[in-house]
Amino acid sequence: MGDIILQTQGLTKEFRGFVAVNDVALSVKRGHIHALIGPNGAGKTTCFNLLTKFLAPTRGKIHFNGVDITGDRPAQIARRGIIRSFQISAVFPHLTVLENVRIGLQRPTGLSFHFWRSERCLDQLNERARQLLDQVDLGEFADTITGSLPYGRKRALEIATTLAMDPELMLLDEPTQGMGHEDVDRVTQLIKRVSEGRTVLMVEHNMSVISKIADEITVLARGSVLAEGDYASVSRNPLVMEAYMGTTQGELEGAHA
Amino acid sequence: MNMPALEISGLNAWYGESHILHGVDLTVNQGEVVTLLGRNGAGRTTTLRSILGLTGTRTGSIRIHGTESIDMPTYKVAHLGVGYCPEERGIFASLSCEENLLLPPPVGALGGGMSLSEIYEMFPNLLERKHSPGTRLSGGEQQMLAVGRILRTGANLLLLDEISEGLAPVIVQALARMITTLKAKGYTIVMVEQNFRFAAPLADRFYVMEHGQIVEHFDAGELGAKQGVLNELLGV
Amino acid sequence: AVSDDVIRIGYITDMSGVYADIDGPAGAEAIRMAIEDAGGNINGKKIELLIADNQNKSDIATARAREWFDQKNLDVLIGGTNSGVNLALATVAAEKKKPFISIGAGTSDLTNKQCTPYTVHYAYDTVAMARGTGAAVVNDGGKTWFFLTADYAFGHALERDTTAVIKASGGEIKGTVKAPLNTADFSSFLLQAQGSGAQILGLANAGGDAINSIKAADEFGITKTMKMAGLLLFINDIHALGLKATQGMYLTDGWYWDQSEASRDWTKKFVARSKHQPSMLHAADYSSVSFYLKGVKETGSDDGDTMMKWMKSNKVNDFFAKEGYVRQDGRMIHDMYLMQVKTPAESKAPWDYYKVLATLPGDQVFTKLSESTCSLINK
Amino acid sequence: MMTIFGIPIQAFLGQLLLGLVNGSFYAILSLGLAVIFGLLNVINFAHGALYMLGAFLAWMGLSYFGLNYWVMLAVAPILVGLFGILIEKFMLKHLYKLDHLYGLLLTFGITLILEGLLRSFYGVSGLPYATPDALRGATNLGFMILPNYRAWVVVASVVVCLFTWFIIERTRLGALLRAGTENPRLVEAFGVNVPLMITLTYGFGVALAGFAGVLAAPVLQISPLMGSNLIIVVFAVVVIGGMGSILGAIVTGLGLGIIEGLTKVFYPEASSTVVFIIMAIVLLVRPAGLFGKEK
Amino acid sequence: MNRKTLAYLVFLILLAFVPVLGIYPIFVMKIMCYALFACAFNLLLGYTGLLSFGHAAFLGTSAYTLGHAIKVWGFSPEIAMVIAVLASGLLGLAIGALAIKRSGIYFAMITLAMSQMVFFFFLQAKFTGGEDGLQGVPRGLLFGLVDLKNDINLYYLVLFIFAAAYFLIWRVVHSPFGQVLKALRENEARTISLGYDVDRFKLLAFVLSAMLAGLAGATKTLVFVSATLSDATWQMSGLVVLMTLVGGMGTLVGPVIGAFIIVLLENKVGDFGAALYDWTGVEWFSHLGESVTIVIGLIFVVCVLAFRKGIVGELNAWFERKQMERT
Ligand SMILES: Nc1ncnc2c1ncn2[C@@H]1O[C@H](COP(=O)(O)OP(=O)(O)OP(=O)(O)O)[C@@H](O)[C@H]1O
Ligand SMILES: Nc1ncnc2c1ncn2[C@@H]1O[C@H](COP(=O)(O)OP(=O)(O)OP(=O)(O)O)[C@@H](O)[C@H]1O
Ligand SMILES: [Mg+2]
Ligand SMILES: [Mg+2]
Repeated sequence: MGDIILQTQGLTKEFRGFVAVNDVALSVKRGHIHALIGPNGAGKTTCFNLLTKFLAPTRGKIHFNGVDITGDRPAQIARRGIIRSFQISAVFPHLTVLENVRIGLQRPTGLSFHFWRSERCLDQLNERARQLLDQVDLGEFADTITGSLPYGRKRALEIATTLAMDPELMLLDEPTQGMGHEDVDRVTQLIKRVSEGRTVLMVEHNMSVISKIADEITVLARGSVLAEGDYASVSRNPLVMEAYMGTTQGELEGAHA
Repeated sequence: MNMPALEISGLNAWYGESHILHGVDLTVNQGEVVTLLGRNGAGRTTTLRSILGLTGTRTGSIRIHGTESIDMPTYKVAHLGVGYCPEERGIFASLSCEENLLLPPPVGALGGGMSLSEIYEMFPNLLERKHSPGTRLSGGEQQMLAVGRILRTGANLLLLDEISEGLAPVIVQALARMITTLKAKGYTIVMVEQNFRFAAPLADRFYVMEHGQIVEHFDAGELGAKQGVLNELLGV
Repeated sequence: AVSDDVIRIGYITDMSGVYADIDGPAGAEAIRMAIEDAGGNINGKKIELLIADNQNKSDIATARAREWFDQKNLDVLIGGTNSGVNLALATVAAEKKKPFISIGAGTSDLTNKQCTPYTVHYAYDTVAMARGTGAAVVNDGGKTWFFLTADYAFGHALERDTTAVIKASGGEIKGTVKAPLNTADFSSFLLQAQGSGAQILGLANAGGDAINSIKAADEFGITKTMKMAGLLLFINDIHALGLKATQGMYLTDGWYWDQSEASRDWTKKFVARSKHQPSMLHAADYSSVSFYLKGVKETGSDDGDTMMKWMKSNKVNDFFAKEGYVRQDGRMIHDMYLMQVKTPAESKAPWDYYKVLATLPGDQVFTKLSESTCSLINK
Repeated sequence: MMTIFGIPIQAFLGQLLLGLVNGSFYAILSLGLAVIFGLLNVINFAHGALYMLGAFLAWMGLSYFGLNYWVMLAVAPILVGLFGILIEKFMLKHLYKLDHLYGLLLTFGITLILEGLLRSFYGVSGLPYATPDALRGATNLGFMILPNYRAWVVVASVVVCLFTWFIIERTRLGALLRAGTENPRLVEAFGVNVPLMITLTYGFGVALAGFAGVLAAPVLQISPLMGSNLIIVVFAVVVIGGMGSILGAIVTGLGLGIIEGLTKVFYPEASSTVVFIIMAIVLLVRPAGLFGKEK
Repeated sequence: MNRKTLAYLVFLILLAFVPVLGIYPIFVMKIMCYALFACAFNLLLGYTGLLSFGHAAFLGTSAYTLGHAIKVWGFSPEIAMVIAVLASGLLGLAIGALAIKRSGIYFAMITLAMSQMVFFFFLQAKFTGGEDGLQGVPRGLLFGLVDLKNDINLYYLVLFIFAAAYFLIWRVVHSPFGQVLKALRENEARTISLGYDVDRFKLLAFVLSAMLAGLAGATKTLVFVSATLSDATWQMSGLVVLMTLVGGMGTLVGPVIGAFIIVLLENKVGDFGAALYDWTGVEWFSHLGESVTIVIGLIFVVCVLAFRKGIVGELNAWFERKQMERT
């Protein structure tokens, strides 16, 4: 059991009778990069929202390191070491890039309620912050206002901020979405790099990314799990091809014959 | 009547900051059935949505029956005779099945459109569930509902996003028949499809998308020839 | 001597708020009238009038007053409506040692707990209103009372004072209900009043509350079984409600435009220029300023102490007050009148609203010196 | 004679009924707010002022044009509605992209202007409005004498509320509205002129306020301040009910009217605060409000 | 940055010379009180993104508390001051705890309702004197030495309080706590996902704001030696929103300028009207003095529609544009 870091049983979410996530049993192995794929509207983001308690599950349980965290509040989940990124970029646009990361670093310091202290007392964190920024090659942007960064960079910054929490489990929602080729490759490499010593659960549409870095894949469709396994097995699973890649070799021929 | 029903050129579209479509060009002639193929996230849904101005900012040109619509408010676009069946189906939870069916006002460019009874005839399941709340319907029924309700409006340019998805083979066949009839009636249809087997026999022409651009384009006839490319673009 | 050769009169009242109708802009008009009738100047010393809206906020009023005293060296301050504001102004005037003539304030604190050597409380106060009505009505046979009281200091004071005289004159209190300020619908309270079986419904409230309760009383036919006694009503309220709803009602007033020939003449002139029917306050505005200017003329000085001395040792005799005099504690003593509202039939002309039932001698309706808690009184 | 909590049952029933009367006003007003909020996501602070405007229009109609109560009962809401449409078209419209709070602030400003204007023209002691002849007098219900007009108020408002409920829950127009609240973009994609729909909805919502105003005219003194005192209570009602269902707004409105009425009997001093106290309690046990939908 | 501090110093020195310059001190004190009130409010709206529509409750609470503490309990001004601020802080804790359960518009409505409740309490409570208000509050001796009856002494006390509070607010904004508030305002969901218990931060911000508003109320009572209901009305709550809006929310100086303008308007709108009347000859203007609410309402509408950044905000934007052009 020790090597299963996150496990869900019968996880279900209904919106006014509409079932977005349906009886999902997910189990993520420690140290893996676990990909969650599926068509638009399959329930991937909703899953993330359930895991991080941004939405309350209608039914089902969530275990993290064997502990039942179904009842926790979002902030608690985060403090347990489950940190997420968002599908639509989530940075603090009016803060500088450095400050963005520092917000992440600041929490454990316990300074956060000190309204009488000067923010200079946070400078001690700058060094670590810069390290993180270098990890995602944002070093030279440290002092620019985040809002003015190109989109790809923002996604990278988001990852850096997430790393600042030194999470045990990272949840990334479409980290490469809306990026050009070169950005995609950079971020892919980045994820690979930062996944050392952590577990990553990511939503991704871009198959090339997944095939490169995913150890384990879960396919969602219409809210329920369709298939699980490594890339090879999943991509060969006819069900998946049916629902996701759309078709299979054989039928392609059949179609025009 | 030789003017194309839909003519898109140099279309760019964004969701907030993410730039999804990078210069899409495609043309659909009157009475044609055209299929958009492509991997997940390629940008096909976004293409359909941006025709109706449902994305964020968009630039380029979209001519519907010759009318430039890039600057039109969404509801005007619909009245150029466009019917849209969204990927997520967009069934309204607070409306009963029949209310959902009757919701879209007629945009009758081609006049008429199907009658309620014709539609129930085509999808008998809906008749049984007509009083239950829209989202209480099964995925398949919701899909039928989503298609059915735009057939009523008399729109003659239909944008169908993965209508075959999650439907039982019988229904899928029904849909296939429906599309053939519609085609015969002179409807113009743009389909986004994952289910190649469903799309292949119906479509006159195919477009393939990748990373928000059209990367391939061929007629039904060339299907065999293009197979290799398709495997490489869509396949595994 | 007249300071900087100008006699400056400051007038601070509610120009736009809830009390604007009973005093407000028309009050300013009344004062201008007084100044003109005094000839615009006294022995060649110009008379100047400064006006400000207190917006019913003490801070705005006091700030303005201080500014006037400190920078425009104001000689006398006239306080319009709003008790709170007037109490605040009284302290300022006292600090600056200048006369403060309060017209529109109801609170009797001005001449009791919070009296100052420089305050003159000119027109009326809640005690007089309460006692006048209370005593007179009991004598008129209204022995059993039920109070509808506005649930704050002012309402409590009215109730307390009235209750005292009612008991004294042998009446009894059947009950009382405290209604919060700005209650929209009084019907529920009125049913309770009706249930009590008292003869008289005492309205210990003012303004909108009084108006809405009277309206509801009429609607629920309370007036069939009980008579109403308004403890602080102005003629403008009666006008707003119309005679149908108010007929037969008792109330006390310090002045009525139709009470004498002189009053009628003055009213004619006043209405002509202000396009506004005068209330007791407008008359008092005019009367008080005239009184003050008379003093300046006689003493030839607008010095604060001189004028206070003069005002406390001379009598007011005009259309507003007969033989009125300012007491040690600053209370201007003059007769008040018990009115009954006419029926629509009895009312001949517009604003012909009151029957004067009785004249209430000033030395009886106002707080007696013996009862006064004012520190200035050497008992 | 039988008694409840020490007061005779007759009186008790009477008080219940009176509570219901006030409840009817709460119901119409909170209903209007709910309808507007549903589609515009704007809390319409001006609702109280427009209610007041309705009452004033009734009075003006009578005194300037000799239009009687019944005419104005129809005309005033329409005028108020039109006024609302202007507000939406020329002001609110430009705020949808922004934080909803701006809608609140704008309507707050409009409230001040409306109150200020009417105040500078008509003063504040208020204007009387005679009960229409048809509804003069009172009926003896055995346990109380109920003025016919009060009875009419309850009937009228319940009818209007149910009518509104019917429109929204049972007609095609209502279907469009509900769909619009769920997913405006898609409804627009079907060729429905949603912006227009929004404008009209706002117009209708405030027309309800205007209607309530006319209803109130004979009961209360018509004064520029009659709205602002009421609206804050109605806000509390809305928080208690939660912006969930149309029916929710109606039920909460009536219910709180009754509760307030009873407070006037058992502890009058608190009758002005009881609603706020209930609000506090509800927030503690059910933050989303009694009928609130969002998580 | 350095130029800023310099500007502040100059401004401070100017203020210090006000009594000497013969500018009317009471008026300046009033402005400082409201400016402080607005700054306190802005800490919430501008830096936490919470619109409280009931801040008058805190102004009123401390105003009455201070009055009562001095007049009835006979405390010295400084002690009374502390008591008053704590009182409004406690009220802030109570109201805040309720209000932060909902966000956005609901938050505004709840704070409004709660403050209305507080208003009714003050209206009915014995010690406030109902509509008469608490009058003739003695200013007393500060620390038993400085006689505050002397306007000049009082002036410097108020100036000190104002400066100190302003500094505190600046400090809060530029503190680790302030950083979290900024983050919270810009992207609440993200802040939560980083493990911050945002409700606790909101609450602390609310209480701080309440206490500072309280400080303003207490000071105001010292200046005007009276506390009245108008301090606790919803109109007052609206006024402080306007001050912040006009000056520019989310800027430190904005509220100060806003307060200055609004107070000036409140006191002098009549004179403005008269002037406009002389200038334009439009009859209506001469009655402007009697319709302050209309003017305030108009400003509200204009600000919301056309002028959302407020004066300071617009200026900043203008400077930035200039910067752009230069580079
Ligand atoms: N708050 C909500 N209320 C109602 N329905 C919702 C809500 N959030 C999501 N849904 C529905 O749940 C389904 C799953 O949504 P979700 O965002 O999880 O899809 P997804 O797999 O993330 O798709 P994408 O790849 O486009 O992000 C969709 O049909 C969506 O419409
Ligand atoms: N609301 C949204 N906000 C931001 N990005 C979005 C949104 N909806 C879709 N996207 C992104 O836009 C890209 C294209 O999405 P789109 O839905 O067009 O893909 P698709 O071609 O329809 O594939 P499929 O529908 O099979 O997932 C994807 O990366 C998707 O994540
Ligand atoms: Mg998603
Ligand atoms: Mg799609």
